[in-house]
Amino acid sequence: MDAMSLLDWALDGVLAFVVLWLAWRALATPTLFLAVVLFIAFGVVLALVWARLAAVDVALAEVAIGAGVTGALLLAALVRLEPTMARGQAPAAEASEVRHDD
Amino acid sequence: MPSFPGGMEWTLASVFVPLTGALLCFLLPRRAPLLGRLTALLTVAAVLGLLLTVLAEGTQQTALGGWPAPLGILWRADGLSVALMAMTALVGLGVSVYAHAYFRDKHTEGAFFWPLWLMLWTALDALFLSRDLFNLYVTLELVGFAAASLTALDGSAAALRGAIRYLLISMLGSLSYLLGVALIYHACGSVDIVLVAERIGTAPDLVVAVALGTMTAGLVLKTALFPLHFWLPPAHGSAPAPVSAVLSALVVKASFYLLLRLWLEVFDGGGPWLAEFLGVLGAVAVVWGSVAALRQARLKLLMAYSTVAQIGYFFMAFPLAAVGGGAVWAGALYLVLAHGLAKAAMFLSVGSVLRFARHDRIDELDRIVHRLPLTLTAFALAGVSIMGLPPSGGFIGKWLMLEAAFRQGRYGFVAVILLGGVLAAAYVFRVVGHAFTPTARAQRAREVPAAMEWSALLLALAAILLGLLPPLVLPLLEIGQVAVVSGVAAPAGSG
Amino acid sequence: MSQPVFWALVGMALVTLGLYALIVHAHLLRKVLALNIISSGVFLVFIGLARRAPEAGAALPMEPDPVPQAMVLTGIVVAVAATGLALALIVRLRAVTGRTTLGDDTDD
Amino acid sequence: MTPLFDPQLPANALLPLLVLASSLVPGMIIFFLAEERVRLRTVLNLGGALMKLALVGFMLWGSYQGQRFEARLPLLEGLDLVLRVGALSLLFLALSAGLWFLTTIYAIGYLEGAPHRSRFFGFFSLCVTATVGVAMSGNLLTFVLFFELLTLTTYPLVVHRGTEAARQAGQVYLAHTVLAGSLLLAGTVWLYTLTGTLGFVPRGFVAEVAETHPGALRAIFALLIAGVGVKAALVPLHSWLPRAMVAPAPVSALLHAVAVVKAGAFGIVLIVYDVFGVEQAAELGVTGPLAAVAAVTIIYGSLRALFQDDLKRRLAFSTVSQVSYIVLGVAIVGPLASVGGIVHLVHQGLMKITLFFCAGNLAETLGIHKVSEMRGVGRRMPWTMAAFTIGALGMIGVPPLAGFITKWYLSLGALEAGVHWPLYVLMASSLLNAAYFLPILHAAWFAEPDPAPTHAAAADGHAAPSRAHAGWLLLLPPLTTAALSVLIGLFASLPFSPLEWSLLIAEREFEYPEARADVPLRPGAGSDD
Repeated sequence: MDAMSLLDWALDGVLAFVVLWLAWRALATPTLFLAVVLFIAFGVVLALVWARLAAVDVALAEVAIGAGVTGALLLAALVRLEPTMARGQAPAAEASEVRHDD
Repeated sequence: MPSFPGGMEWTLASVFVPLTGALLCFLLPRRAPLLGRLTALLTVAAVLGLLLTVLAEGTQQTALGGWPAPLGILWRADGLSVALMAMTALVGLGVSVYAHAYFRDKHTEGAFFWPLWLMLWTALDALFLSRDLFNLYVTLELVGFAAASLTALDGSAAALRGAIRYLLISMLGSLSYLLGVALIYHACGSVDIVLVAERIGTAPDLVVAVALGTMTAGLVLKTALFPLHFWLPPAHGSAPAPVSAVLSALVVKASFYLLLRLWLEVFDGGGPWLAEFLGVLGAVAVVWGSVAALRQARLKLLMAYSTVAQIGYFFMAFPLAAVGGGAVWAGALYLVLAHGLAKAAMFLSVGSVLRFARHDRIDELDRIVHRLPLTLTAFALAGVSIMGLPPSGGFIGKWLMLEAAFRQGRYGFVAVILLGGVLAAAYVFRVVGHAFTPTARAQRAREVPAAMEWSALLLALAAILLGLLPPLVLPLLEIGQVAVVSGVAAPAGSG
Repeated sequence: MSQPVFWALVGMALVTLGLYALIVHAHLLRKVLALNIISSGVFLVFIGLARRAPEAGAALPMEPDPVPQAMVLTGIVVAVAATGLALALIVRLRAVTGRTTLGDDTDD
Repeated sequence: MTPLFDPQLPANALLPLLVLASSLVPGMIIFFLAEERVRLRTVLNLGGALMKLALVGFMLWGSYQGQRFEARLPLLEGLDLVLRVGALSLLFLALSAGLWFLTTIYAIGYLEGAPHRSRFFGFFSLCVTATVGVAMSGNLLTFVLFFELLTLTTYPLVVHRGTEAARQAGQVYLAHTVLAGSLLLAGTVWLYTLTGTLGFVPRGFVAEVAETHPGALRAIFALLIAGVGVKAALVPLHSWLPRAMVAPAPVSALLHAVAVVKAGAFGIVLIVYDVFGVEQAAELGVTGPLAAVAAVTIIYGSLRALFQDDLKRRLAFSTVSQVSYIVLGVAIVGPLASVGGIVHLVHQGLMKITLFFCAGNLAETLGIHKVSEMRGVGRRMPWTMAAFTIGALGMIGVPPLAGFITKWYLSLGALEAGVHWPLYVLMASSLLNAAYFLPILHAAWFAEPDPAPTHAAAADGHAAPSRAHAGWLLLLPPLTTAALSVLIGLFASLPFSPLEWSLLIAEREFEYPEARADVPLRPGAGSDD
């Protein structure tokens, strides 16, 4: 009983740590592209959490919609928003309000 | 056996008619103006039917799909719901008539306007009818989406900024609310308002307190109570006139309505401390919003800040009602209804002025009084209600709140309520005064369709007429109210 | 600490993280990410807390409650719709103004 | 006299509403009339005014028969909107209905050919509707409603000319009246929370709470008086009135004699008599300060009038001074002083409107706006100046004109109440009145005209050929009001005269107990029931 419970806790702990770390990195990483990729990863790991919490439907939905569709939308938007930095760019460009001419 | 069509049919119609209309307008954009107005008329008829049924028979319940809660959706139309739906219907009818003329030469915008607006109407009616915390979340989000899309309608940079800011804020507010729902479900095992209300007494205090906090914070953010109002003026000030009217008159009311429901029916009057806090914020909002309105150079922004100020009045009811009970809520609701009608009329009038003069700078209104008399009349009449002068809906609301403030010896609130009226008069008459004087150089003017002028005027008249109808409206508001707040102890530091 | 409370706290942590990011980041895409993380946090609170207390202490300690799962499913759909709408507006703003931030001033 | 308003008879609800409608309905129609439909507009205006006069006459007659006139509309729980016709209402109603009729005639002449007349006459009618509403208010709530309505409907008249000066005068007017309105509202709500009723009754309705909440009642009194005192132009709340002189002459007449200032003074009378009850007010110690304010206003207004060269401004300050006679009469607690105050509602209205009509005529026909330009105008416009002279002499208080009656009763009242200072105030004021009116009269009648008359062709009645018609429309009203100021002075003791009516009101307010029945209220006459 205790061992199982300990294993449970370990699993929960690792999952929680990964989820939080991914979320933090997705929000803090300097490049937007990387941020979106991390966010998709966050969605996938979150789906594991749902499965762990016996919410299988939610897990499937999270993979398909939360990570999949949202990720695709974010990437598509990123291409239109920051054509130059869709792939690894100087971090400063994000925060600065350079006026693009188009 | 109730007669056909009875409460259930009217209830369903008041949501599914605008929904169907929205879909049809989406599919047939070229027919949208006609379909839209037709839908508006039918929706008004449905709401009227529901109103009369509720007046005659009391609260109406409708279970969707035949399942009981929590899986099925239970709609309940009581007096409060129906009053807000009726206000929405009146404003909706006016806006629909107005929009037809307004978008006549802007076909692209018009094609987007109709489905979005009818969607918004659907979501509002569904929100007013829902009694299930999670369904309320969904309808709240729908209202937010439709409102944000409408704000962005004219595609200008200002409109897009306003729309994005509003959307982000709206989502944040809804999520905060949803967090509260999660906590309540945990504590009570249900999201049905009636069941939750029964069980919340035995729930852990901490969970309930956190739920109250997050839900109130989210809804307050969406209602734009000072100091969380920063998103409102850009959104309401940059949208097309009919959209501004809808945003100010209806959309902020939806979240306020929800908050009121929660406080009245779930949290049993909330916490005295929180009520006090909201009341003080409301008082600050009244003064700050009015002063900000006075300082605006543009008419639409003036109107938007006026909305910020008026929202303050609604929140001043929270601490007053903790002692004063039902009469205070009645006063606040009266203000909500009157503000809806009056502010819609004002934004529509401002839209006519914009169309006429191509600008809305207050100092250059150039004798609007002779050239757009009906529009200025609408503006001034609606202004009477905003100022709270008799006879108008705004007066009744202020009277009830003033009465409570005096009875409780809260002279600070008395002063704010009165000062708000004086400041409102100052900004309304600043506009009216400039409408009499000519500007240095004559301005080119564009014709304003009669439908635009008259729809605004009729809404303004409705706001005035509301002031003569308390014997009809006040009993309506009480229908279905299980218990008006009474059990809450007086806040400690009153005065 | 029981498992539901643990996950609820993780959810709250996500909410806090997202709220912080929403406020400090100017870039709109980042704000959308932040909101998505907030909503994930809220869902986690919802599902984490919604399960019956684990006094049985078995390998499958709690029976899943279908109601919050259905709600979170709906919530995920709502969130993706919101994300889509927000992104569409942001792309429009970028096309009109060349900016991907809201700027400081409220007026134009 | 027969008892007014037999409570046994059912109340007639239709007439008060008709009185309102007789100006409301024509007003609303006029708004939608095209500018050039002069004839229809005139018919509506005069028809409405005549109709109102007839209705008021009918109610006067009905009241003598014991009929009650009362209309109710439920509003809030325990609070109705009430229109009720009492003795005091009738006095004010008759005054405003009569003067409205004359002012309408005058305005039609004055504004002939001017722009935006439909708007003007529309608001003109609404303004009178609000005034008669004030007159017929059966409770404080109704009073507040019509009082605010009066503010709103006079604003467009003040800014009517659309100039920057007019706009600013309008803002000043509003700043004063709206602020006052909120004080009035505050006092009203506060009073309601204490007493649970707002219905006007002779001798007031605050007696029950007077012992428990004297402080609150004093504050309420101050709020209410400040609220109506702005319109009554009590110093220091008076400064809007001289600035509002930018409005056209008929508006000035309306502001000073028919509607706004009068409604303010009427409000003070109502608050003292029918809300607090004058004796109760005296017990609370609030009549003394009120009397002081009135005295200061009387002297201050007269002093300021002395130094105005602009004729209309001089008249405006004169109004500030004269209206406070009413307040003074009310605040000296005593039946005779009350009679003087109440009767001055009518007297001041008639005399002041005469003066404003004449000032308008001088401005319109000769282009004269200043006192210093009035040398010799008596010869060029003898009729106008004759009317002006009567008005001015009446203001000074020369017997047997109306103003004399007022001052006589005020003086008797002060003596009856055992105070002497009002006599000095009255004397000083009369001297000042003489000082600012007599030079005008002297210049107009006895001075040589200026060598270069501004408009040589202009003279009474047949000014410029195009304005001949308007000339008579402008002349008739001041002559009528001047004649009336003479007649009501001469025949003050006849039944139905304003004085007799005021005696009736004062009797009901003070309600002498049997023991004091020997004290005759009418000087030189016993009680004649």
